[in-house]
Amino acid sequence: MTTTPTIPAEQPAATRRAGTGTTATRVLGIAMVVTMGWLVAFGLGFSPADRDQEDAVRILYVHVPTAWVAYLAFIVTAVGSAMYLFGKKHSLGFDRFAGASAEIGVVFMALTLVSGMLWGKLTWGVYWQWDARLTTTALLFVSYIGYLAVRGLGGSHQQRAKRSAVVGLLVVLEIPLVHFSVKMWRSLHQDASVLDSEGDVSMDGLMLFSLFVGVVAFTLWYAWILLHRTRVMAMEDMLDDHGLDRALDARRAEAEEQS
Amino acid sequence: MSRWQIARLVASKDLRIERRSRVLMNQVLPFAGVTMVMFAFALDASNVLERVAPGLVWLATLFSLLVLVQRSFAIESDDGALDALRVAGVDPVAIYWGKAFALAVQLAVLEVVLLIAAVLLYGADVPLGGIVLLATTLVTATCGLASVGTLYGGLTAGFTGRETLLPLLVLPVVAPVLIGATRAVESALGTGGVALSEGWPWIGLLSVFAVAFGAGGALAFGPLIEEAT
Amino acid sequence: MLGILALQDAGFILGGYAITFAAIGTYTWRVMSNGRKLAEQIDDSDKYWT
Amino acid sequence: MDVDPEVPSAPSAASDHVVALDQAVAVIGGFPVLAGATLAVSSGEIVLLSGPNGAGKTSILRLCAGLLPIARGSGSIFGFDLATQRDSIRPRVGLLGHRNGLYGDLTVAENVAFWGSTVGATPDEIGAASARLGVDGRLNDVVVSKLSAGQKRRTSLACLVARRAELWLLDEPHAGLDAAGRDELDTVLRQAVSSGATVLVASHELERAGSLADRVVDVIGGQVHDSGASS
Repeated sequence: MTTTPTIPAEQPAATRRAGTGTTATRVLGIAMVVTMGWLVAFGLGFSPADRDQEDAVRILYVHVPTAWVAYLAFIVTAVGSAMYLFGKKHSLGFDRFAGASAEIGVVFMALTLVSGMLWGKLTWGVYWQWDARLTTTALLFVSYIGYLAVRGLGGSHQQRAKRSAVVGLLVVLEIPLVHFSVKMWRSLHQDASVLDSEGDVSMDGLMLFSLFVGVVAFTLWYAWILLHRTRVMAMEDMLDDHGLDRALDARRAEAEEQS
Repeated sequence: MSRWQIARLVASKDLRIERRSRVLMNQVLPFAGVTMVMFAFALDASNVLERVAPGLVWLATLFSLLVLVQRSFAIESDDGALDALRVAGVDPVAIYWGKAFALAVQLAVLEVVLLIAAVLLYGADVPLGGIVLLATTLVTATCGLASVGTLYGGLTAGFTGRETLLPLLVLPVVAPVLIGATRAVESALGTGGVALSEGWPWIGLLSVFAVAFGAGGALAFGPLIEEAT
Repeated sequence: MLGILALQDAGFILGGYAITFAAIGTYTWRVMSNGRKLAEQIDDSDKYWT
Repeated sequence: MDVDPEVPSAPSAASDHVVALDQAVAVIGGFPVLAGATLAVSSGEIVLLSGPNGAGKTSILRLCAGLLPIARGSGSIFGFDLATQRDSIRPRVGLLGHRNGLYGDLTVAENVAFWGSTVGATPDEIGAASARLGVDGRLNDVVVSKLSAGQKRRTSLACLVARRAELWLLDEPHAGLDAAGRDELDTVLRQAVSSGATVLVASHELERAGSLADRVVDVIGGQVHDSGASS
């Protein structure tokens, strides 16, 4: 908001660059599509079935990477929040980065919950178990929906940035506390679990490789969409400023009429 | 004026307002009591009730916490007092501590009443040895709840839609308190044959929670009320 | 035996993959189309990534 | 987590003016309530902001109190920058807004004592402030929610007197006051000015506040063009 943005009418719309892509994002995007293809090929095709879990293990090749990316996204949100808050310039770029990352994290966390429930039905026989990791994930999911709601409260860009940066850091504080408490709670109630094992599998060879491909593929997608989403957010903020310019002109014209 | 004196000033102001208006006594306590009775209707079997009584006490406390936090900040935003506090440059850390302390006192009163109600309504009994654990749980859990409540109350104060945003923000955060306090009270009352010694590790969790959010809240409260429009 | 199990689970496994890819596909589409729409309204000089 | 890089002791701009706004823009919910306000108020002045409803008088006062962020342009109070040094500005500023900022369940005496104590006023000073606005004695122990609008306004003013501000920002201070109250208010303001304070009053009652003010500034369409600022 500090620099005066140019009025949109300066450049004819036809000559403007379309979309938010650059060479870097295109390279990222191609790499992402290729690894996604690999993931499907290895996850559903080449990798063998597990001895205990049989084919259900294949869900883990998407479940584990989405969970990893969701937590990565939330940590990036916290880092972006801290960079905004403690940076000398209070740069809105970091705020948008944090916001975009949280939004993607929420999408991934929803997917983690869904694929986790499908896997649980096959492995444990029930969709939902009060497993420490699942429960923590569910609570964090709600918390970050709250974070996105705080972003939507209104006010100036700087107000939004400061408020959500503080909340972004507080919610990260919640991750270890929630995880630890749920874990401690479950450890006292072993009898309630359907299976004795936590469902961990010992992976080797092709299975491990498939999982690795999944992690790479989804991390690439995360990085790629994060760049795009941040740019879209930047444009949303710019259009807000343009709107303010128009409103300022209208307000000034109103003063001319009256005086 | 030192930070402590201002915090005391704010706390005594909040408590005096409560003594005059009796919102806790006349509205929140009856609300919590009705919640407890409703739980009894929903879980219509005395052995189940006895088993889950500690959890119900803390659930009723959490719902009442939301009401108390709304009230605590309605006092400030009704006539623009929060603006006046900001203009007067009153130390936000002191405001936070003062309001959190006043909230904690009210919560503690509520919890004691609810615990007694649980013992009477659901027929739980208190072994003598459990009283120390019970009191410690009450103190640590209350500190944690008051810290989180005041923090998010300040964040949402003055916004339209705060009634719905507050529960969304507060409830997931206080889940560890619900878990920890419920388990600790279970072992203090010996519910379901849980040993007394199993309760103490939870006190550790509750303390860490209270310290983490007490400190984080004191730091975050200033920037948050600063950016309220 | 193994084959039957795999068949029974196929719905879950393929469903899990399908939901995941559908969701990230939808999100991608929304972000990209939003970006195209907004990019038309903003000068290139304001786009810091150009 | 206190993010404002505060330099509490040193004013950023060397300015003789108590209030110095330069093309200040403020926005609420996307609407520019201030579309470029330029204003300069010297120490010891009483300046009246006049203009129709919705012109932006209240917003100027809230901007000077540091309640409304400055979106574009610049502004300083006592030489402290409004964007970055709000913490240094606030202890010196007192605002009487549309709302009184009182606690309805506390008595008059308790309210004045609370607001006075937050800035370290002594009980004597607090008592004197109540007496100054005529809300002592019988009214002292009445709960504020039972007062009339004018009595609330007087109580709020007493809180302001107890706060000993250096810059008084008053939004329609005469509203709700009876003739005696208006006279008392004028006296209080003149006394405050003679003891070194500066006063900014927003009002559309020109004949009432105009006699009090050294200078009248017109606010139109969110804009102020203060001739005193250019000199």
